[in-house]
Amino acid sequence: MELLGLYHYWVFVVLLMIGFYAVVAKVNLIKKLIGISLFQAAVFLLYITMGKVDGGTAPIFSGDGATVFSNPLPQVLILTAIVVGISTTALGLGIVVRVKEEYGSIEEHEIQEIDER
Amino acid sequence: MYYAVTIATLITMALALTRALLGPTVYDRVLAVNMFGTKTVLLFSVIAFLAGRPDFLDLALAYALINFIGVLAVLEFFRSRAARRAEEQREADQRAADGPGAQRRGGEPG
Amino acid sequence: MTVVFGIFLLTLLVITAAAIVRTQNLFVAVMLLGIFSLLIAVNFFILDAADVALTEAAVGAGISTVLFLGALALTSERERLGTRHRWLSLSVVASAALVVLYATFDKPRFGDPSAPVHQHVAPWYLENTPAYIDIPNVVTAVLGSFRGYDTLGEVFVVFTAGIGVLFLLSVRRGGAAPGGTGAPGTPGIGLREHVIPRVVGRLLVPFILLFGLYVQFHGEYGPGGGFQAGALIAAGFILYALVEGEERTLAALPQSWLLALMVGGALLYGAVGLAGIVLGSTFLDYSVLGANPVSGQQIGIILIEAGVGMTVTGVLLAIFHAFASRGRA
Amino acid sequence: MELVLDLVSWVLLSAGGVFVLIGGIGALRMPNLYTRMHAASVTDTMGAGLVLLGVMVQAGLSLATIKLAAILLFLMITSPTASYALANAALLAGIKPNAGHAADEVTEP
Repeated sequence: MELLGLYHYWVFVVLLMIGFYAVVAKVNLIKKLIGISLFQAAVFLLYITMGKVDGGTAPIFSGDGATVFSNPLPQVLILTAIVVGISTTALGLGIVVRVKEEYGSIEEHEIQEIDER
Repeated sequence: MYYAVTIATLITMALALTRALLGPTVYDRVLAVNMFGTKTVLLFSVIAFLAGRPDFLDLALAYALINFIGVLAVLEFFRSRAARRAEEQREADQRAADGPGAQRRGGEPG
Repeated sequence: MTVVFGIFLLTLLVITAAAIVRTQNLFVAVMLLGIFSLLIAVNFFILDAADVALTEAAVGAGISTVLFLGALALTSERERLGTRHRWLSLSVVASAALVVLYATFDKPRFGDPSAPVHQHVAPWYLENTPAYIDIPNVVTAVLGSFRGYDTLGEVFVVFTAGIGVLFLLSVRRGGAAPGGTGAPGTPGIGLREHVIPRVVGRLLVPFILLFGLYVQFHGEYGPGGGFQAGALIAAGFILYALVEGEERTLAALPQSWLLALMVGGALLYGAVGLAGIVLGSTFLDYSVLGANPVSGQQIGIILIEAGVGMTVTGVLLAIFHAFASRGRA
Repeated sequence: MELVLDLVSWVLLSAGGVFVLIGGIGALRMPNLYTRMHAASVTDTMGAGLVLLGVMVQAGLSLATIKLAAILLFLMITSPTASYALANAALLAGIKPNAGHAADEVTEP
């Protein structure tokens, strides 16, 4: 049970590393952006996991006398980060679209070859 | 009883995910994504009651309303791709008709 | 029992993520990313983060798939070169993973109420929200008032990203004006010939917009607020654009209005902050806005949430139109 | 009365759960796209309808019931439309309903 308490963190590590691997190993620029999205999602998951309290409920008061609430602060940070994340991903996609128009490719190595010519 | 429904929904989600991973055609994957979306609506509604917070049904309502957009976006993607390919084909035919002097320049790869 | 559900869903999440990275077909990767978003939203909900789950729902189901597909339509659907330096990358990733894994053993157990993160300011927020602001949703209270300065920064990041996309994608391409007439064989987006989706889509749009407004103004009492509402309203307009074509959508909500929404929302937020100074308090202190400090706080939160909603709607729709009009230029 | 309501919702929920599960198995096991689509639409209409009705009976007359009814209504409108749109797209792309396993290379972009 003690180790099961760490399962959420391990999932965070695995997701983080899957995203990291996509960013460093994949050549395609859109795949790299997808990797960044996964990386982001892993960090979101870590924050929300840390905010959870045993037997707690969402930090929204209702009339039914619940007294234990999960931590609202990580939720605030992640809520804004999700919208910021999609905006910055869109910016990245915009850059990729422009790269495709200028170079005719979105594969990193081909772009480097064209640059070296 | 909510637990039984939740477990059934979770198993169905896993099955839908398997279908999405197996394919074999892209339409199977789109089907699986759509199915996954409706299962998420069910899961949200049941868990809201399981946790004793029925005011959180807003989440299920949000998914019920906008899950549809994904499928339409895919449909639009297929439609515009077909239109684009037809256009490219037409241009290629045009160039072929113009004669061998007008070679196809750096076309769309893959 | 809920913990077991959570563990099951997290396992599915890892499988999905691995499949996303493995596939060479970017279209399939985007579809799987949709499933990933649904799964992570359910996880957030199980971890008591209803507001975050609603945000992920609005963004993941409504916006993210559409944007990625728009980018794929403009670039390519396949990875051609796949992976380079596989073993080098794997060893770097594995060593990083070992370091982070080692760190997890010092983390407090999942759900531990005595974890350090629950000792600092969070209990203060939970205890004092009823006295200072008196709204049921503590997340909105922290977002709008206690940490309003952070949120102002986030709104400006969203705003800047939107401006960046507009700069990048409204550059003229090969002499042709973007969004111009285009080639005759490639019409703009719109599923006009599909009657059933068109009718159903048009039927849904008003409900989505109404629900968006509900989320906007109910954010003090339940899950919701400006960020979620902005994404939902943008999703509603995107649905309209998908079924009726982009021109009709731009006729309903012109580009100039979108820019006005983007700028106006950010300015409204800043103006509420400055109003605090003008009325004799500090920046973003809403207590002086109303007859008494509590109602002042509530007025301030409603105003800044409206600003957030305006900016997010404007930015997400402007980004969507930038990608869509690039497709037919 | 309480017992009757519980019993009704119990029956509805378990029937809904069974339909959801059957649809899920069908979506995995059926031989080609159109039959899989058929199985999946069972979960969207019958399964979801019964489960939501069961939860509605539990909720009684409250705001939650109205929200559940709205969810049910939107699901009933959107998921058949989505199935139709998908089937239409697949048919136009040249997947024959009797083709058995469609080859990957033909249809994956």
